[in-house]
Amino acid sequence: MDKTLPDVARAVAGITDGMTVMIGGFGGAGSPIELIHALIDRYRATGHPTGLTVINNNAGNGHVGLAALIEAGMVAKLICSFPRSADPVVFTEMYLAGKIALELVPQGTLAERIRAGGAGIPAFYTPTSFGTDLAKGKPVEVFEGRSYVQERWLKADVALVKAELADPHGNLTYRAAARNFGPLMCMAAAETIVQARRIVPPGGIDPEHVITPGIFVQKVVEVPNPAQEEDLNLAKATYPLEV
Amino acid sequence: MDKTLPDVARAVAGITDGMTVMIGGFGGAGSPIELIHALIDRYRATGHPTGLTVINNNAGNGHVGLAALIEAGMVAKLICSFPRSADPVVFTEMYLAGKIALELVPQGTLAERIRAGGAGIPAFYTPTSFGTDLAKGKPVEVFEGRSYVQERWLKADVALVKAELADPHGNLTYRAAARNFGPLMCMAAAETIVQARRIVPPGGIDPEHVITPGIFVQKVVEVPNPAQEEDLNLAKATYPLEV
Amino acid sequence: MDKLTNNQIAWRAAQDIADGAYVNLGIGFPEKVAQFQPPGRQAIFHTENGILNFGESPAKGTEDWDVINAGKKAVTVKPGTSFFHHADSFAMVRGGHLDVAILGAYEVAENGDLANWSTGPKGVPAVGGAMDLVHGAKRVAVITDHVTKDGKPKLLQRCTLPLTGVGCVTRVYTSLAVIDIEDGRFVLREKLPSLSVEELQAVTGAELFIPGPVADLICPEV
Amino acid sequence: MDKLTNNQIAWRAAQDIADGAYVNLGIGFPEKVAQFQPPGRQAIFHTENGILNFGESPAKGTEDWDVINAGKKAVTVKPGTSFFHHADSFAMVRGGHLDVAILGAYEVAENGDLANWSTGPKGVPAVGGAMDLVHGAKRVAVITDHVTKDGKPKLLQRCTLPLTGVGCVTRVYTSLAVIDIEDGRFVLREKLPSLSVEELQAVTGAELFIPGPVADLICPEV
Repeated sequence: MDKTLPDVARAVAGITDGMTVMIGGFGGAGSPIELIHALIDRYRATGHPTGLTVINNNAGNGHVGLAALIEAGMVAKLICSFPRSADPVVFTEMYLAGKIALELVPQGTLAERIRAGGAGIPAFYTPTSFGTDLAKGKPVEVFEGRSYVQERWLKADVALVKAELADPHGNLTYRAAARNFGPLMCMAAAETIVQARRIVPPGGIDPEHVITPGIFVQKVVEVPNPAQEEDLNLAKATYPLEV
Repeated sequence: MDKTLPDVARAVAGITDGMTVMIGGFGGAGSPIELIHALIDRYRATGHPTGLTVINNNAGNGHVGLAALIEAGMVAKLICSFPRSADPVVFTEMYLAGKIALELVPQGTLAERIRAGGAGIPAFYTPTSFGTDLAKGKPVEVFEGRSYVQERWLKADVALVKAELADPHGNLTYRAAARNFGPLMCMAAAETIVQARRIVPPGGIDPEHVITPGIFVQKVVEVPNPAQEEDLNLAKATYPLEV
Repeated sequence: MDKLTNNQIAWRAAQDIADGAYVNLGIGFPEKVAQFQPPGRQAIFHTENGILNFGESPAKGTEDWDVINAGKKAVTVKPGTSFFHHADSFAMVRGGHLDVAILGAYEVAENGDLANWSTGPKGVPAVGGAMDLVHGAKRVAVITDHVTKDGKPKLLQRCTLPLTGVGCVTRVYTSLAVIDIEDGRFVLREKLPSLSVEELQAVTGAELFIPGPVADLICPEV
Repeated sequence: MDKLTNNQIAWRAAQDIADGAYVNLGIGFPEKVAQFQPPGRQAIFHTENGILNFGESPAKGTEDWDVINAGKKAVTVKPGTSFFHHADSFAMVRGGHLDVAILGAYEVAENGDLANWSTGPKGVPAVGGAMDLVHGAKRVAVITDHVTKDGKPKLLQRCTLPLTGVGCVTRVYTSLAVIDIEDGRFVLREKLPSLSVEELQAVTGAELFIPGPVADLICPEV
């Protein structure tokens, strides 16, 4: 059982045009920058993948990571809760120009829909968004005197997730609030690709401390010094990075 | 913020007749024996609480813990997935004599209904039990060509849970597969009462290793050397324990 | 017209938070409430991106960008902090485990409706966790200027902007008053002493009911 | 009539488990399958009470009763083991993350229906995780004696006992044969060499189809 791969380029090599890709992170925390950049590299070299549907909480910040993926023209549709950031110019301009579609989902519903996708729950009811524009067209049902909106699961072809530790089985830990959507997206994608700061041998993670059990992970690549989106943006970096 | 109490008697003092009580554990692993026995002590002293609805995966084993609670006549109804054990005589006799009601729920549905209760999800759809006797009377809906059964959330007035470490905020860890239903039941009860092997100061549990955040816990009591149901049964113990 | 500063509105809202309460503060202005916890009371703050019981902002230059709040600002870890994923975080929200959520508002209506996520079809819409919070927390309060920048009422009979939630707000802390929402009506509880009820009514878009005494809304300089 | 032992049936089922497969074994007889993993292949065993990648039974007297399988038997921890709660565990099951579930059966029908949890209204019913497993795992196989203790077929046109799941079983390993379920029919793949097709058909409650070659079912003494 060895799910490790030698580099990020090989990790993302199977992502093809039109796929739905979940990308972990809340703002910069947990954003798998190196996996995203590897995907951009491939697009610049081959013209693929393109026409992606991306699921992330946000829409990128500045000109690195998810924002750079969008800026490269690879994303046809974004499913997110909050497409604003300190510097949201990339998404904003493309959205207002009609070059990218947006499905806006309340954050808790987004999280629960992804979990539902991973847990085999095709639909569930939530009070969230009842009576609002975001519930339009969705079935409503009353339980115990209160109205709830029916929401559907979200699944993906691929998830790109940033972890702290990984072992060859794909067992993962995360770092602080970089955990956010990672454990959910690992569950909901047909293929979960993880960049971990460190790969340890089996047994290197205490079974009590595993956050994502390996069954939810297909590929693991070590990225020892991952970039943090906030640091790149403070340095006004754009991708491809100037060197 | 100090949720600790000095002893198990005080911890269970607020449980009254007719309440719904979730009890953690899968067989003996995670069974909060001392909290259950404290409840039996109160019943023997005062005649209360009685007429309880208990939610547990099983129906007790031998004549200690949950089995002793049932044997004392305190439980009117049991909601569980598997009321069999090495020595299920207590439940079996009372059930066949019509002295206790049973709602049988598939194990994964039981877990998900409890999580739903804790997560504010009044209903969800699952493929589990479709076309079987356990789906009778439940709404069925087709999603993406497959049939699913609608299941409702489960909530409780009180949860009794066994943890490994706790801090005064109610942050918890568990021990191995004794975790099982504990984290879910903590979420789904109006009042969660925890017996922990050790209470540590705030900060004594690494924030990365907290399994149940304190927001889900109301009362914590230290039980330094908790009994294990299997050991009691190997010793053919009955409760009240001979001393 | 006298009015409270944003700090004073936040201070007033903080006075209603009980010791040991679990609290979520909306991003931006509501975050200020955390600074004004009364002495001897300790609220536990939740941020929907997966931290419970976080601490104050770190000194500039010492930020850990994996320890942030929902507004993506750096916060700190304290004894008793826990980390968790987004589904668990919104289980806390949706499951009714938070005692209070304090949010900003574009508009609040006398029926408790709140509009705080969209100013209409122009621009990029963004909702974040607001729609979850308004139907999740046991008590949903709003802090806001009493009127818009151009002087129009923000407290209305019905919201005109897209709703965040239906009938969810129970108390509004404004720059002029503290108003409860009960049975579909604005009930005046406190107002600036320098302000008459008539003056307050003139800048409020729905009728103010006064079933009991109206206390003076007096806040320290903070 | 020759027949395989339970160990041999378990051995045969184990041969179809790929290296790296995630596998759940039902309590009781199916647990034996774990003993017969072919050399060079390593399956990862899941137990629904919250352990992934558990190891063999510990020596008697060294049991840790917090490290048990779904049958409440003590197991062990290995490098790469993880613990998780029941909702996560059944997310693995229901979410289609298990490659194989191998279960026992009272009856299996040619339409893939399985009955393995209730022998009728008498006694105490118990279902456990079986109903989740049959609709969750990518492949659901059954291991069973070909006939009941009093010689009646367990493979039937339609189940007579309460169902565990509808149309869920795709392969049955019996004491006499290996039979796939395809398009609502029993398809014979392997049979004991000492047994004629007619003899096998005589103890099977529905028609056996033979669209291709039938291999000899030969198992070592295990």
